[in-house]
Amino acid sequence: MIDPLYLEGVIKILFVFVLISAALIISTRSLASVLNTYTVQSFLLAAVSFLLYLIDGKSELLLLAGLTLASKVLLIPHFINRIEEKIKIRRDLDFTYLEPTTSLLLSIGLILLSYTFLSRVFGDLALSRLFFFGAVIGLSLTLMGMLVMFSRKKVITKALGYLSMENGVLMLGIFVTELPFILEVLIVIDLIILVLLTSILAVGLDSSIEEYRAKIRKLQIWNGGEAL
Amino acid sequence: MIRFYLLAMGAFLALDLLPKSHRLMNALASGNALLHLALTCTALLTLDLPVRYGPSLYLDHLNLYVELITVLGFCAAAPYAKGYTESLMEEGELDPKNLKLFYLAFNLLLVTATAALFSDNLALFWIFAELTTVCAAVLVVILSARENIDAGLKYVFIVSGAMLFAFLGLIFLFTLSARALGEGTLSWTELMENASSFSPALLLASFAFVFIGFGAKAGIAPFHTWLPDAYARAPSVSAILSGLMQNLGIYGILRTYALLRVSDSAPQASFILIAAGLFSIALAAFSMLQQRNLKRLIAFSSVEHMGLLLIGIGIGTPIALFWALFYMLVHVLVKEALLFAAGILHRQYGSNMREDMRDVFKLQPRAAWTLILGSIAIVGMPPFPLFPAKFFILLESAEVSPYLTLAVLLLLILAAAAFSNFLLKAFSRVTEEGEGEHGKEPGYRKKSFQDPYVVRAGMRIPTVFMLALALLLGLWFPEPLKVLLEAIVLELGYV
Amino acid sequence: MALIRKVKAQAQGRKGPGIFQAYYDLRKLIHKETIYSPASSGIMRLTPYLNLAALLVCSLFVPLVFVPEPAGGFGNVIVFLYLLALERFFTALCGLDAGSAFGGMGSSRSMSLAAVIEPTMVVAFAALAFVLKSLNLHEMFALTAGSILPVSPTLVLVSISLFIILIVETGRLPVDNPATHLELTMINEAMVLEQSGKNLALLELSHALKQLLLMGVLINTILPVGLSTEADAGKIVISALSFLLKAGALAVVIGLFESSLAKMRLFRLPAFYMMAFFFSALTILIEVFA
Amino acid sequence: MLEALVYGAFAALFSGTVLPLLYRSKNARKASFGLSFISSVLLLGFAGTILYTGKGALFPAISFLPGLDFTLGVDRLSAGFVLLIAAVVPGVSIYSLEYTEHAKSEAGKDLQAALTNLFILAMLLVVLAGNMVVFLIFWEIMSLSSLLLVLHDYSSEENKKAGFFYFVMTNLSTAFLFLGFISLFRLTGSAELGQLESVDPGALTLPFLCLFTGFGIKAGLVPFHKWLPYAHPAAPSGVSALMSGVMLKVAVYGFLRFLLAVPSPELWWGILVLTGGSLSALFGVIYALKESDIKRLLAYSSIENIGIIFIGIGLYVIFEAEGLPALALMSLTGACFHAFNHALFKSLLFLCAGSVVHATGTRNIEAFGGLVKSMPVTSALFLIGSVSIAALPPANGFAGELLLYQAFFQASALNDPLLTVLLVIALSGFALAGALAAALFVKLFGITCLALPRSEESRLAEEVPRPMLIRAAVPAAFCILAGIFSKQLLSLAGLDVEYPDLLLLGLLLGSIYAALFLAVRAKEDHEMEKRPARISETWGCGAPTLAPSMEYSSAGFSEPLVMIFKSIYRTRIMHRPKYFDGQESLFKNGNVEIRLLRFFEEYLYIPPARAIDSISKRISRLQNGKLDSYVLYAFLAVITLIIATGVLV
Repeated sequence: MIDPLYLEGVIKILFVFVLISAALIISTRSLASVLNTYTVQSFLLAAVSFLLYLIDGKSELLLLAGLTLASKVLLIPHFINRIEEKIKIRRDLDFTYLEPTTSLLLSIGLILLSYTFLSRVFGDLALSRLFFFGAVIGLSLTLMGMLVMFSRKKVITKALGYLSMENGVLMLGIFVTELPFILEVLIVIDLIILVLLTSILAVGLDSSIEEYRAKIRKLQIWNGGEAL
Repeated sequence: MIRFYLLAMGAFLALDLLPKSHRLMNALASGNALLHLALTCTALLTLDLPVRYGPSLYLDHLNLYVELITVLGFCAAAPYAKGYTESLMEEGELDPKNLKLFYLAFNLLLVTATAALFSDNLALFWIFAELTTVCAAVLVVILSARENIDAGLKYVFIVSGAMLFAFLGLIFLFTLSARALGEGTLSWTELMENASSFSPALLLASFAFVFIGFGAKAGIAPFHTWLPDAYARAPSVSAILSGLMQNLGIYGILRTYALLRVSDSAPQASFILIAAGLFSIALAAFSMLQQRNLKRLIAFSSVEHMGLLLIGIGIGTPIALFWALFYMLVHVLVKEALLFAAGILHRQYGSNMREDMRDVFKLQPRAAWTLILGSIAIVGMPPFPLFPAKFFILLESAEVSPYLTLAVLLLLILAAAAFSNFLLKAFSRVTEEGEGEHGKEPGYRKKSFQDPYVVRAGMRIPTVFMLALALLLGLWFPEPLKVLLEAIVLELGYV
Repeated sequence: MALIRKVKAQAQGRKGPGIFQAYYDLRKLIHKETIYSPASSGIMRLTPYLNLAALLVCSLFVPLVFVPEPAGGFGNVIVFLYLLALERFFTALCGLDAGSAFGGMGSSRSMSLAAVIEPTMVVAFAALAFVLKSLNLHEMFALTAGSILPVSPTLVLVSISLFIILIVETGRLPVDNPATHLELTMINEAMVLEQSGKNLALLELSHALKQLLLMGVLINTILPVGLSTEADAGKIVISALSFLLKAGALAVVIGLFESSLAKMRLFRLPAFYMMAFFFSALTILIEVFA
Repeated sequence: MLEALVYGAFAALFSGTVLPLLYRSKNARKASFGLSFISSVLLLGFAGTILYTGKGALFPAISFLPGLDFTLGVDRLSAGFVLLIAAVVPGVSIYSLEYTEHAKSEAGKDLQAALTNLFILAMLLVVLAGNMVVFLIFWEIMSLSSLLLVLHDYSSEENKKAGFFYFVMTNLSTAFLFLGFISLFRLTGSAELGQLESVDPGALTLPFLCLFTGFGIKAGLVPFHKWLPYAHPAAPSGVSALMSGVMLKVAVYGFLRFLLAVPSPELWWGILVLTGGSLSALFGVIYALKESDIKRLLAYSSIENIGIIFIGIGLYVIFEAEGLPALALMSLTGACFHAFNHALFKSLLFLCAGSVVHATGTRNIEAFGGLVKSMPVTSALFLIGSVSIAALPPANGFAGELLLYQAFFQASALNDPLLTVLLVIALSGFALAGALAAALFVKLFGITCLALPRSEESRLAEEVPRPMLIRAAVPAAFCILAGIFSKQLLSLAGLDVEYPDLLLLGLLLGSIYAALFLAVRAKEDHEMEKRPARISETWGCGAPTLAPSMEYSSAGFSEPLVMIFKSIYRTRIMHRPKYFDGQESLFKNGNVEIRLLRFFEEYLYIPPARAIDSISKRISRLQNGKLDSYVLYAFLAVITLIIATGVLV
């Protein structure tokens, strides 16, 4: 059995990495690297939940770690890869409204904001430092994901932004309270569906109508299937 | 229980995959809608509400009422859809192969909406709401033309993005309940029972987040931006159906606000609601003035009405709530009539733009009059029932501040002016004899506008029916409805 | 008015027509034939009678020789004013009727001037009503009757404005020149230009009557001495005589006033009226503040 | 019994509304107008008895909305206005019978017939409304139906403008009424209009202001009058008669209804109303003088008369506040009576104008002339109308103003000097307006009917068909009668005010007139054999014949007054040069026009409209179709919401 304090230290380090990954998603230009960063982020998340499981042996956390690993580290990135191959985009160069540097500055602001906000809101909730910190990271991660959504042009990148938002939500979930596992599953399902949909649409958006019809015909079965 | 329902529906949908003929598919769709209608009515009549079945199925007056509204919308939309999609396919705008997908999504939307409404568990509600978003998006992109996809993307991104915040709100709620009860829960009923013991601060925060999510679903400014594009670019039917989903958002907000009423943070919450409502009304009213596109106009007007609904909820007096609920129903009726008529005009002229409309009274007199009467109704003029609803909501709003009332009134004038302006400009264009060929306008490249587009009965009847129903409600307020609404008001803990 | 002409003539160093010239004119006119213009219409025929009728009714309102008990709303100031308005209205109409440019011009001008003088008149009579605390000319003058001097100093002010009104209403210099037939200057004459024969006679008559009535009001206001209140033969004779005297005096005054002035430009007149307005307003102010 | 009459009227009007829509035929239209005629007769009986007995009635309430009943009630005031409606309607309905047939399309005709009935019904119900909500409902329906009638010829550009403008203005007024009624509702806690005794006057300020604005807009009070001169020419003549004859009065009714419910009105209310009234009286008539479009001119004169009515109301409030009930009653009576009379003669005039326009095909006064020969009956009726609107005794226009004058003249009874001075100023304004109105109608009648035709149309004009004559004869008769029997009418209505007997006056006038006429005629007769009355040309300074172009034109007629009031008629010189080249160096041609500066529009209506327009442009630019910006908005909203929550917590 490892010393929890030590683990907490590790977790804190992971937090920092999570933030860095978010910053990378905001700023890097190459789609592939964005995707990889996202994968790393999800992996970090999984790791965090695993460590938490080590601290207080709640089986949900372990399951969660597994789920995250399965869905976000393996399935979704793989799928998006395929999409990226379909549509020949490698880079997402142009930013709207915000240049990377400014958006990085802004994201620092976001972290501060979510800190103050949560500290006001959780005033009488007495979370431990670690957990509170986690919540803050989660919220700011969500906001940063949104920032990605509007500052990047390509739909794929937006989708990734959305995904990282969702990571943030999950993180908050982990740290604020232990959600029933079913919730996690649900949100992940939802996630997968949305990713599918958006990416299909993305494919459609940058391909002429005709071939798009062909594509969507391939995909429509999924669509119905997934939604069930 | 809800699982059984889902199973049944799953079977139904599987069935839906089989048929080949359009007629059969449509029959299935309308059958489904009617089935739901029947179920709802029987539930309303027979059960002594509220009741719970199993862990997660919860029936009370409120969700049955909302379900009733939604299903009404579907029942009207189903026959309309037939005629509309047919003409779409004639035009070659809709790929016949997508037809099945269309109906799949149609039924699926209904099912998910129902499931969302009746699930007692907030999380389930949330996920099903998400699924409705997905289905609606599929309906929007059904033409798989570029701008449809664009609209669909906006819809998905904005709404789901906001919905994530709603999920944050749920997490907060869960935490609260965990703190209060030791064992966390997300079931409406349990939350309602001991909402009083929650910490107001966190409750308010969760409300704010939930509000973001469902506000986006309901098309509250500034999350409304998906709405006009979806309305304007999607085929009318899809517009209608995605419009119906707005009530889902309102429903969520209503319930969450009901949670807050017992705690100390009610005033802040109602402040948020009223502010958002006023903002929506203002934004919508101002942007309506510039619209040359009929469907966009209608879209903005539903943003405006959502704003008014929010105010009605936010005031927090029983009367206001009562009329706000009534408002929900009537708004759906009138709005559908308007959209139906707009769809007919779109078939006629191949465009929603005001410039392309010409000789409306000669070509589509019925649609024209439906539009006129519908606009009269939608701007809240008697004898249509939006008028008393408006009056009483404003009456209660004077409680908050007369200036609020004045502001709303003036903004409503703008909206009314926008409608009248549009109709005047669109309908008064008459071609005298000997006026030259109008080859330029896109509307006439599609059809020579001398010959009227034959409106199928399936499209005409629902249009007239909705309007007639609205008018009837304006002239006579049925007693059962009154009882139902009062029951809802009581259930939500308004006294 | 004959007297006025006389006085003017005297003042201008001529030997004017005899006092009764006006009556000679009337007799002559009555014996002349009537000529209508083809352009004209029933208005042309209707007006003279109507005017005279209106003014005869008016004359019941103004006590010249004695004050009867007010009955049936007779003597109501407003009715009085509006009867005059009626007369003016129809005169203006028949000015337009013949379709000659003169008539049009005349009626246009007179209506405009009337419009401008109207507030003055009303306020002046309102002032009377204020001072004498009644709406009824008879009651008013029943109040003033008998006293040598005006019962209230403010009445002097009122009578100044009344005097101006008299000038304006009867179309005398400097507002209008009754003797002229030069289109630039004439107002009243222009309107009756197309009238002839008996109709003209009637119009002239009503014109003179109007003048008489206004003079009566003025006189009764400024020096009501000798005005008797009950219908008793002796008194009536006295007051009649006194009235004749006073009227004569007033006529002389008017004559002198006229001949001492040149005709004003049309658009300088409002200023002239403002004077009258000022006086009557002043009266009311004094009445109110005192 | 009485109720039966009213219900009969409702039934008639309602069936008159639906009939033409169900059976689209000429007979149906005929029937519907016949029905409205019948209803008006019924109403006459009803209102007459109520007025006479003075016993109000409250009809059984129908449960209508949760927490609100549908109640109708009637008392003396409303009965008076019902009488007003019933007096105007017969003329209009017979008139429209003919007039409607000139509409473009069949559907248009049916619609006109139906809407006219609906319009009347709505006005009737507004007057009878028992509580605020019912009032508002029918108020809106009234506005709506009149709007659709204004838009009967929707293809013409100016009608569209007029309709839009009217719609916006009427919505504005409704909005203010909403606010006013809502605040009243808050104060009293009930929708009834009657119960204000318990409320302290201070709290009534907001309702008063709102209602004054709202009703003022609807009644066309300066400076909210601008919609009248647009809407009236656009509507069919029968409808314009209804609008300016009755609808404006309905607004007056609403205002009175409120004022009478107030136990002790405040002084400054009265002053405000009085000022508004005087202003509209003056501006209305002054603008009318300049106008050469006959219907627009009439619209302006409606503004003037509304002004007079509001002067009366203002006087009422002032005297009431100063505790002089007798005078208050007198001025109130004056106001109501003038409203009644104005309804009569204005509808008469509008109908005459309608037939003149119908006969000549133009609305421009300058083109008329000499109609007295081509259409004698119409001109005679027109003359009656003009006489009574110029307030000449013994016609009815005079009767109402007489009361107001009396009230003014007795202002000395007030013990507040400044107030008296104010009244004197108002009085002079009132008098000026009256005289100007007289001038105006000398001009209108003289130019329209007298002298030589100024255009081919008016030379070829011929008398309109009989129905259109009968209809106008009805209000004409009412005008004379209401004037002559004014004292009797008032005493019948149970209002005993100091008032001269115009009947006597009229009789006297008539008899003297007859006497004179006979005398002269007799004299002429025994001269006849000697010299017949000769017909000869007008003296045209020796010109052989008199050309119409030599006649005095309407513009020329009002010239002196324009000169006198030139400070009010501001003119502006518009200079629009055109050039051959972009550098504007080679002057090609251009036009310079001097047009009347429309004061109120340019300083009161246009600026806010512009502002709103630019704002809305700016806002609708936000919806730029880019997903990024949409998400950005959402993002910002989220941030603000988070901050807000943080602050609120």
